[in-house]
Amino acid sequence: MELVILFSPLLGAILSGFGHHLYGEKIAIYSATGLLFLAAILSWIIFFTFDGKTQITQIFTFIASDTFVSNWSIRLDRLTSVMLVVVTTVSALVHLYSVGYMHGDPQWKEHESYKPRFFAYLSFFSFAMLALVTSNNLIQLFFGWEGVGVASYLLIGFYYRKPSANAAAIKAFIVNRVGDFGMALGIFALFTLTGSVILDDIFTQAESLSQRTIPFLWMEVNAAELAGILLFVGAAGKSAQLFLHTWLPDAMEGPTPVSALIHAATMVTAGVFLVCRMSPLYEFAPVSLAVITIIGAITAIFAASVGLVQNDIKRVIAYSTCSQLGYMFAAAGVGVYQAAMFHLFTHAFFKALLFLGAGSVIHAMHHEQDMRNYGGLRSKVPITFWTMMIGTLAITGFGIPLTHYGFAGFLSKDAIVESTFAAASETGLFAFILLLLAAAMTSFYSWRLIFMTFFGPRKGDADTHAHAHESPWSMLVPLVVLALGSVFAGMIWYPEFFGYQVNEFFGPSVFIGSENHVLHDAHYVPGWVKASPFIAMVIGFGLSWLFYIKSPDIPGALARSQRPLYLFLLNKWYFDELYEAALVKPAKWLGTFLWKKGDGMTIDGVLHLVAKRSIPALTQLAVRLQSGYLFHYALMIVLGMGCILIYVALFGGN
Amino acid sequence: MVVFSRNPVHAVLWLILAFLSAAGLFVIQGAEFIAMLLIIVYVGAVAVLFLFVVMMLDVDFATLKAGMARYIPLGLLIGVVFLLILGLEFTEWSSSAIAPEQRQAIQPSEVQNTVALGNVIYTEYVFLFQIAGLILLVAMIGAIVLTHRKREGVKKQDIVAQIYRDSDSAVTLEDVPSGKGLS
Amino acid sequence: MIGLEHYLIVAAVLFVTGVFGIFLNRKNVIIILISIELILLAVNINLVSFSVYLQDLVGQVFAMFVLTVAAAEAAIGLAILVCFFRNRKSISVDDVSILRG
Amino acid sequence: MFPGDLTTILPELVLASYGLAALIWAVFSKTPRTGTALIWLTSFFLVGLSLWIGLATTGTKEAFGGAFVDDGFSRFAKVVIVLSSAVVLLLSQDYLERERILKFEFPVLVVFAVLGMMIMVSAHGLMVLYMGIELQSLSLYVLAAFHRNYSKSTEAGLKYFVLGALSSGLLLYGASLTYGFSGTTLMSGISEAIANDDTSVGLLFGLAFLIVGLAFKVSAAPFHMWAPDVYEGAPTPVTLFLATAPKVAAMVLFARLLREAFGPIASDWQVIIGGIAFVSMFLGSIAAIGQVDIKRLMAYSSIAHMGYALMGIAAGTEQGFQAMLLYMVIYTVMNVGTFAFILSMRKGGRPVSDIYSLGLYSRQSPVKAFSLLLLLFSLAGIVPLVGFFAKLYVFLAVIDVGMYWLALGGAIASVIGAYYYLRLVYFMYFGEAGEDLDDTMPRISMITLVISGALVIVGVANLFGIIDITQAATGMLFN
Repeated sequence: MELVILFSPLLGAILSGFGHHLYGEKIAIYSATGLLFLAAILSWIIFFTFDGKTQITQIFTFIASDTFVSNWSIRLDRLTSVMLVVVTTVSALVHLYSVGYMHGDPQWKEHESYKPRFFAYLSFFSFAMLALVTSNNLIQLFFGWEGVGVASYLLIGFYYRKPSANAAAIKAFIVNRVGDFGMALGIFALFTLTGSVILDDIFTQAESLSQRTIPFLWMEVNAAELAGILLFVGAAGKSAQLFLHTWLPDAMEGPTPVSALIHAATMVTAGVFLVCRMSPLYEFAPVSLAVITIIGAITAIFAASVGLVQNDIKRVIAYSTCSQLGYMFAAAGVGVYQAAMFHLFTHAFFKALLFLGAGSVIHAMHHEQDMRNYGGLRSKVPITFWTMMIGTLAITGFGIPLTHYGFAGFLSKDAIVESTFAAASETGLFAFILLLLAAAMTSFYSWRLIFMTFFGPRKGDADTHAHAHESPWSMLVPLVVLALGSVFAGMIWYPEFFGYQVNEFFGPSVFIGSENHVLHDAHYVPGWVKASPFIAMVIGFGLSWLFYIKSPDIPGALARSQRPLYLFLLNKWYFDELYEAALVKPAKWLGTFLWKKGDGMTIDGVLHLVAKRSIPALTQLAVRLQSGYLFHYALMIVLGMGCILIYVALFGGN
Repeated sequence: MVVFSRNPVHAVLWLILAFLSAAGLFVIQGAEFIAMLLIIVYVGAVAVLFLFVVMMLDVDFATLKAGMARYIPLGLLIGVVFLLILGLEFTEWSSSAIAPEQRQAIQPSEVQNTVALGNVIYTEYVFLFQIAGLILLVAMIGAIVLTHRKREGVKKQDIVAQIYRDSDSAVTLEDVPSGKGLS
Repeated sequence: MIGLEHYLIVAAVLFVTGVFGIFLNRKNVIIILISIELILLAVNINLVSFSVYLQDLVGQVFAMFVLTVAAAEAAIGLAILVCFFRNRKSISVDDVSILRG
Repeated sequence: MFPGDLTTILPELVLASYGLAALIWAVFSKTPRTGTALIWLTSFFLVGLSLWIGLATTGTKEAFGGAFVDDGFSRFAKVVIVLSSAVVLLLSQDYLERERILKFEFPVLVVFAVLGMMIMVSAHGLMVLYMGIELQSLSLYVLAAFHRNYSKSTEAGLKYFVLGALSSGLLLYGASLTYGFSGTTLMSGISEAIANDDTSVGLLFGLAFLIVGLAFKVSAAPFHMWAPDVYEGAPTPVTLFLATAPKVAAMVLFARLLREAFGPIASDWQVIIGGIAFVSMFLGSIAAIGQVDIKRLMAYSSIAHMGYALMGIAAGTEQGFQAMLLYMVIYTVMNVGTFAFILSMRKGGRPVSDIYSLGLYSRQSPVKAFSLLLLLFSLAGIVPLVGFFAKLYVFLAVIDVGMYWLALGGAIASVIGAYYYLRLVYFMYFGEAGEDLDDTMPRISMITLVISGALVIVGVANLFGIIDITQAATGMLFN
């Protein structure tokens, strides 16, 4: 059954990508979609019937040299089964949605065939993602990891006639490569330390690793910490955490279904999945966990604050994604991997719903994406409106405080907030405060989106509004299905993911250290803590209502009176601009560098510096050296030889 | 002098002198065969080849004025460093203690140098000898490929064509109509 | 008495001179070819000296092959040079610089 | 005389005889298309020869007093060299004919170069090593200048010759010092002499000179300067030839010399080789970014790749050498495939090689563009193509011996290097549409391109099954 799930998307990709010449576009598209639905149904069956024991299915041997064995195999445990459901369900619905959405895309001319290609990419992406989540060793995981990277490159750059889409695709790819580099180093480190890349082998040695130190760069570091941090760099790249987040908002240049699939529900959660998967390692690496918590919390608040002022409907949701991922990392960081997985699970429903809903709005408005040109769309697209409402209620965490009745996000987000409080450590408290603030902001920008889009007077081009229309059924069905999930997913599975059944449910797939009681403590936090996210949500809602319904001139006035702050947020904390300034005025380089360092942005700065300044300069130098003159070449040889001679004369001969 | 001469002809002559001196050194050391070879091959063939090409290329030497002075300091610096390194080494050469045991072809005392060399070349080192032959062949092919040109319009004797020439193809009979001639 | 080291130093000087000829010379490719011959000569002196020092013929055999190859190399080098001259009408080293970057 | 010795060198003898016979036949034949016929004949002969070498013999045999050795390591390299040369010959035919430089000397020179390489990989003494290198190099000098009426080609030949001769001189000087130290030219003897007593500075100098000479042959930085110019100037088939078989031969020779002759002082050369590898990887990756000529770009690319392969040697372990062999095989496959495409780049009948002419090639010919994309991704080392595994193995090897700085540098360089391959892909898929390339790709190139494109992805399954073979091959060297 797992095999069918894993390979049916691949089959779909092949059928759609290569076969459409043979039997036409329609069949190609429907076969890909049908195969994914098959995978989704089977995944749900596995999810319900899974007995909690880890099963490993061998497929074939990849590489086997004496020291290094790597099989392609499927590891099926609870984490995998959850991810299978998330990936295949969202992917299947996105496929269905794309049938309607991609129809008559204005980027292409009448006769051009682009749909099969799109579906092939989508299916290929799903396959890579499934390979990632089912992997039993780090090499296969890395394969899936790179596979989703390639697929997302193709999908983001799908509108390849748009230069901005190309730039975004390349940016995503490069930034991800940086993360992957860390990831690869992490895998190497684990392989060197444990002599294996198979997960179980690593897990059994995890404890002993925490007692070893290895030299890294110029210092001695704890082995488990090193591996943990390096892997987290990879996770942060893929999950768009701070410093490596810059690609995610730009990636919205891709078609909207892509955003829903990749940037909401699947690829970006791979990082969270990795951290949960490696929980036996992280449990022995407290510093890494602290780093994860801090980065996660900062990302949550950073992205939420930027989301407050964005005007592009998709960018709002993109920053929201970034922020929600920060929540998940924060939860994993305090050692409650279950809560992270819970939020991952519910988030998949409502974030995909929001993206697809936004896509539906964009579709209705003839590819207008600026919310300032929306308004009053409630009556034009009623189904979209209601489903979006549900999604918003879910993401803002609407429910009845102190009970377990509420929308999906209510349960999972509260679980995270409570866990951070229960962690009772400095980092936990830090995360708790930031996450509460972020919850208020989440509520604010989510409602802002709803109010600006569906309420108030119609703004922008009147003609566009006149032609606005509800989307076809193939786009609405996924919305409705996801809306159901957004309402009920939290309530139905609360006991399993976070409640009294949590330990039986996850079984051995998540490892909890013997001193880690956070999960237990989280259920006994004071009442005000449990209620606080709800209160934050209400405050955010109230402000939003005040700003955008009651007296719509407040935002403008506020933006004028608090102009620096407004611009700061609008320009995403000036990430790009500061950097540009550093380029234009190299004299200010040092100052900016220090400033960035103060702000903890050194990584980003250095990266850009390397990519944009020093490499071209070095290239110039190398090209200049290649002067074309024989004597320069000979001189080079002689100089090189001189260096070696001096070396052997001084240090040679032991 | 070899290197610094402006006129390549002079440079070649200096080269010949260097080779002759080296040959002298070889004779002093008792390696007569190599010495003779050096004189015959280098002075007799290679140097002449160089001279020949120098003459043939007919370069306008006036344009080849040296522009070396600028680089001499740098060159000297490197040269001194190199010589120091090498000199440091060679003021006292030390061979491995087991070097004498490892010799593959011990110089026999009873026969002459040339005879001894001939003995090993055609026995132990025949493989290398054959490769050397191939290298020379490649050099020959290379030189021909690169420089040989078939000149158009040069009259050559083509023996096969002459032999196979027969009366049918050589002589054609034409009826010449009166008053018109052959065009 | 002339010892091994003296021969080696002569060879080293010749060798360095030859290397010099290649990169100090800016004007004439023929000089470069001649410099290469000098380097090979230095090698030969080395080999023969060692051969005599060790009372072993291998060095002389080696020297002989080096000599052969040097002759072949000279022939090829000059052939390439002639070709180059036909195309470019010059043998100045400065002109051997179309290919660069 | 030495009947046993002669059977050991039988493949070389057969090839030499074939070369001579072919030469005589071609000189006296009257048919106008001698060159074409000879190319086909020669490549079939080479394919047969490689099969024979690969299948017929096993075990280790020495000949000529230990100066020549026929073992698994050399046989593996020979099969790769001979086979790739055969493919190169087949690919060349169309290009040479169009450029009107298809003379019968071309295949003959290739045959002699291949012979030189076979001798190189079997060399077990400094003299054989030198003669092999020279036989190969002299043929290659001539081939580089083969387009003799084209000034770039002759300039390439001249540069290659001058610098090559210089490096041979350095190599020889090193050989003479080594001989002076150990009293023998046999690798086994040298290592015995080293193991027997303390190393002298003279021997270390000899080692340094030998390394420089060989580093030149594999075009590792900073002895690489000839490569870009020669690659660009030489006729494209020759560039392809230069980029594949001689690299394999020199690399294998390098490994054998360092291991078998200088094994006892491994700690000395490991650092030097590691340094050279480091510089090569970075220089190759960085300088390639500035290139607009695809042949030049491939030159820098090969410099970088030699850096990675040298990493395997720098590790100095069996695993490292195995990784190096594997790397060279994968490198050869990828390069042959890529050049099969470059060979057929033409506009209006003239060969072109600037990368802008690739603009939107994917529209014109999706299958070929996709194959090329796979090859380029593989060259960049992107998962899950075989190029990634090649790198993975060398990285593992150096990590295993604790040279973390080298692995780290390699990883960084590969990230930088990915950029210019991606740029090529960018031009193919999103670039400015210009004048289309001529659609005259000969079938043989097309097949080679598509097959090698498929290989880099299919090969992932178990890397063509060559891991075991390379392991067996290097095992022989280490016992």
